[in-house]
Amino acid sequence: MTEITANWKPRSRAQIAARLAMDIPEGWTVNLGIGVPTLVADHVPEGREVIFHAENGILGVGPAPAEGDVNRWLINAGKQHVTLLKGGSYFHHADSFAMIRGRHLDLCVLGAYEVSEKGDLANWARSSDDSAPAVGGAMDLAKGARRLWVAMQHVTREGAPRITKSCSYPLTAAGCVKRIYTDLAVIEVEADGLRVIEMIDGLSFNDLQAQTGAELKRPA
Amino acid sequence: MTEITANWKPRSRAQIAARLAMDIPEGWTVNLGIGVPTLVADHVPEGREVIFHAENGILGVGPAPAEGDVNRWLINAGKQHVTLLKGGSYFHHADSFAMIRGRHLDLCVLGAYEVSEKGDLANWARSSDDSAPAVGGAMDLAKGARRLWVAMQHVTREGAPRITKSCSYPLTAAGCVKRIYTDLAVIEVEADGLRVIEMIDGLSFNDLQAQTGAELKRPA
Amino acid sequence: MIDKFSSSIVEALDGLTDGATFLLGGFGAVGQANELIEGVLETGIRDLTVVANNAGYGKVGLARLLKEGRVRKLICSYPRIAGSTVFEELYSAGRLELELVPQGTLAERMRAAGAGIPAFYTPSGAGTLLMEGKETRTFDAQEHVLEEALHGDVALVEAWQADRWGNLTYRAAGRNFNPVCAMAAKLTIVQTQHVCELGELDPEAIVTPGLFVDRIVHIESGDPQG
Amino acid sequence: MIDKFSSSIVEALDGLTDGATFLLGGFGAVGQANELIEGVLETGIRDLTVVANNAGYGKVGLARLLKEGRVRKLICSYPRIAGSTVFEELYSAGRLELELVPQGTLAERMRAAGAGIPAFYTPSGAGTLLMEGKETRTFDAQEHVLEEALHGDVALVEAWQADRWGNLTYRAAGRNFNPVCAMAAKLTIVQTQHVCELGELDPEAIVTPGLFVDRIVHIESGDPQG
Repeated sequence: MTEITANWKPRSRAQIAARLAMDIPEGWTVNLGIGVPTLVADHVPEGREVIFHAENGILGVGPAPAEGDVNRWLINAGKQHVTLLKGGSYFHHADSFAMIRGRHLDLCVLGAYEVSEKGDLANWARSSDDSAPAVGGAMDLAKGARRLWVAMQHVTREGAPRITKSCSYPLTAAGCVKRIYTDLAVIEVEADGLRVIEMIDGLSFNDLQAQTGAELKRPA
Repeated sequence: MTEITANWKPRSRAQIAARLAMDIPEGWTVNLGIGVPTLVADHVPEGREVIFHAENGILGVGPAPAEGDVNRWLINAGKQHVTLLKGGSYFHHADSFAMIRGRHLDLCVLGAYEVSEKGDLANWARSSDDSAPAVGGAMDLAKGARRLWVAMQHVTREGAPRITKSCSYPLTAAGCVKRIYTDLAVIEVEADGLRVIEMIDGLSFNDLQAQTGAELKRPA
Repeated sequence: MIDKFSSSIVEALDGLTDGATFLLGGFGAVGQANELIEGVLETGIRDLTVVANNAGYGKVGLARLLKEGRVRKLICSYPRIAGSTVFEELYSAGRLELELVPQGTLAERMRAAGAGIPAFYTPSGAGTLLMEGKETRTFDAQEHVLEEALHGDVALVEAWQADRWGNLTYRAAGRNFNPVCAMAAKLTIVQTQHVCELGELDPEAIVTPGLFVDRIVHIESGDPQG
Repeated sequence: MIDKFSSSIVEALDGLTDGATFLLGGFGAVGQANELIEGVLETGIRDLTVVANNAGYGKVGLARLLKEGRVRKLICSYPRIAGSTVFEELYSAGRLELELVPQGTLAERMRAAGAGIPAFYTPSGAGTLLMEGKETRTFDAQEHVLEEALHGDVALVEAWQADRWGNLTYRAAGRNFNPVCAMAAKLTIVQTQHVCELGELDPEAIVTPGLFVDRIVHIESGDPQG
C-alpha cells in the first residue's frame, strides 16, 4: 500500500463503536455482531433507550455483569456473559430468527472482511474451502435487518483495503450494507457508489481514497 | 331408503361418544371436533389419562365448568366454556396448528356429512356455493392428525346413507378417515374397503348394509 | 424514553387509510380487540380487507364493521357469526368478497409474513375446492399446496398485560391469533386490560416481545361476553 | 397414568440405532444436553448425523462424540469449537461431512419439520456459495431459496423444569434451539434440571407443551461451564 505520512490518528475499536452508537436513535431495536459491533452497546449516549437483540433468543440485552455476579445461563451470540434489562424477554431460535428475517430489527451492526462499493458483504469465510467455515446468523441478519451497518478497520493488518470494487471472499449477502464505520471514516453506500460522510480529523480525502479499493465521493 | 323392522335401538349421541372413548388408550393426545366428538371427553373411562387439545390454543382441556365458576377466557374450539386440567398449557394459533399439521396428535375425532369407502371426508360445506361456507380447522386436522376417526349418525334425518361410495359434498380431505363410529356400528376403513368391527345388539349385517351406501365386509 | 402507550383510542388509531388490510386477533368472543375495531368504525375508513378467524362474534366489533359496509373483503376460516346473520346476508347479496382459508393455513400464512417467509408448502386443503388454481407439489408422496405469506397494514390485538416497550401477555384462550397478527402487520396496535411497569413481566413468560408492537392503549374491557 | 420420566440415562436412551439423525439443543455452552450426549457415546452407536448450531463447546458432549468418531455428518451453522480443535481436525482430514446452514435457516428447517411444513422459501443465503445447486424463486423482486424441513430421529434437549406430561420450561439463553429440536424429532428425550408436580408449571409460561416430549430424565447438571 501507499506510504502515508500521518498527521491523524485512527479511531480505536472503542471509538469506532462510539461513533456508530451516536447515530442510533432512541427506540431502535438493534442486533450486534461479534467484535467491534459488540462494543456499540457500551457507547449508546446516556439516557437514550436502545434495545439490543441477541439472536440466541434475547431481547433487551444489558451490559456485561459485574464480576462475581455472572448468570451462566445468560450469554449473547458471541458467547459472552451478559445481563438482561428490565423489559427484556427470552424466546427460542425460530422465533428469534423470525424477528430477524421478518424485518423487525431496525438495525444490525456486523463486522466484515470486505465490503464492496455495491454494499456486498463478505464476513463468514476466507475462501470457498475454508478449513473451518462458520456462517452463524450473518446471512439471516444481512438479509433480514431493516438496515445493515458495518463496523471494521479500514484496511487489513497488511494495509490492504477492505472496501473494494468487489469482494474477493465468499459473499454473506449482496447489496446489503448501507453504511460503513471504520477507524478512518464513515461512508454511506449510495445507489451510485460510496459517499464519504465524515473523516477523522487531519485525514485528507486523498489519503482516505488511497486506502480504499473503490472510488469514493466527497462529502456532500 | 329401505324400510327396516327394528329389533334394535340405535346408540344415542352420548353412547356413540362413549363407545369411541373406550378405544382411546391412555396417554393419547386427542383433538375433538364439534358435535358428537365433543362428548367423547365426558366418556373416557375413569382413571385413564387422555390429553385433549383444542385448536384455539389449549392442551389439557378439562370438563365444562360448574355453573357460577366459568372462566370466560377459557373456551374450546366449539366456543363452549371449558376448564384446564393440571398440566395444561396455552399457546398461539400458529403453534397450535404446528402441533396438528406436524402430526403430534395421536387422534382427531370429527363429525361428518359423509364418509366414502376410501375414507374420504366431507364435513365443511353442503355445496360448492354454500351460502355460509366455514372450514375452520377441519382440513388441517384431517391431514395432520396421526389418525382420524369420525363420529356421526349412520344415516341422514331423511334416512339417506352417510357412508357412501364417494362423497357428494365438497371434500375436507381424501383418504383420511380410519374408523367410523355411528349409532349403528363401528367400521374400519381398510385399504380394500369398509370392514365392520362391531354392530349394535340386534342389528343384522344385512340391515346395516341396507343403510350403508358402500359395500361392507363382515366382521373378521 | 420508549413509551408505546397512546392516551386514547383515537390517538392509537391515527393515520389509518381506506383500503387497508387489517389483521384481527380473537377466536369466538375471546381475545377480540372490539374497542379498537369500533374505533376504526368511528374513523370512517372503508373498503377494508379484514383477516380474522371468524366474521365477528355477536353484534359487536367486526360484526358492526361488516354491518356498516366498511369491509370489501374478508379472509377467514369460519365466517359464520354466532347470534347474527350479518355475514350471511352480505355474502349472499354479493356485497362481501370472501377468501376462505383453512384455520391452520390462516395462522401459518400470518406467521410466515411475520417471519420473512414469503411462501411455504402445506398439506392442508390439498385436493379440495379451496385450493383450486393453486400451485401444488409433491413431497413424501403427498400433495402439498403452496401458500403465500399474509401481510397486514394494521393488526388489532387484545392483550392481558402490556408494558411501555410493548411486551405482551395474553389470558388463556385469549392468546389465539393475537401473537401471530402482532408479527405480521406494518403497524401493530394493542388494547390491553392491564398496564405493567417495565420489568414487571416475567422475561420467561412474555409471549409477544415488544419489537412486534407499535402502539398500545389501556382499555379495561373486562371479561369476554359470549 | 402418563409418566414420561425414565429412571436413568440408559433407560432414557433405550433403542437408539446406528445411522440415526440427532437434533441437539444448545448454543455455546448453554442448554446442551451433555449428559444425554455422553450417554449416546456409551451406547456405542455410530455413523450418526448430528444437527446442532455448534460442533460442541469445550471438550464435553458433542465434542467428545465427534472425537470418538461416531459422527458421519454434521449439519451446523457455526462449527468452530471454542477451546478445541476436534472439528477442524476431523473436517480437514475428510473424516466428517459438513452441511453448513445459516443459523436462522437451521432453526426454521427444524420448526418446519415439527410443524408439518415440508419446505419453505427464505431470502437468507440467496446468492451465496452455501446455496449453490438449490432451487430459487423470486418473490417481491428478491431471490429466495427453497429450504426443506429437517427432521430428526432423536432430539436431545436440556430443560430447566419438567413435569410428568413432558411440559418444559428453559432458563434464559438455555432455551435457544431446544424447543425447536423437541418439535422436530420422532423421539424427543429430555434431561431436566428440576422436576415439577403436574399443575406446578404456569400454563401461560410452559414453553414446550408435553405432546412434543417422549422421555425425560432428571439430571441436576448445574450451571453451564463455558
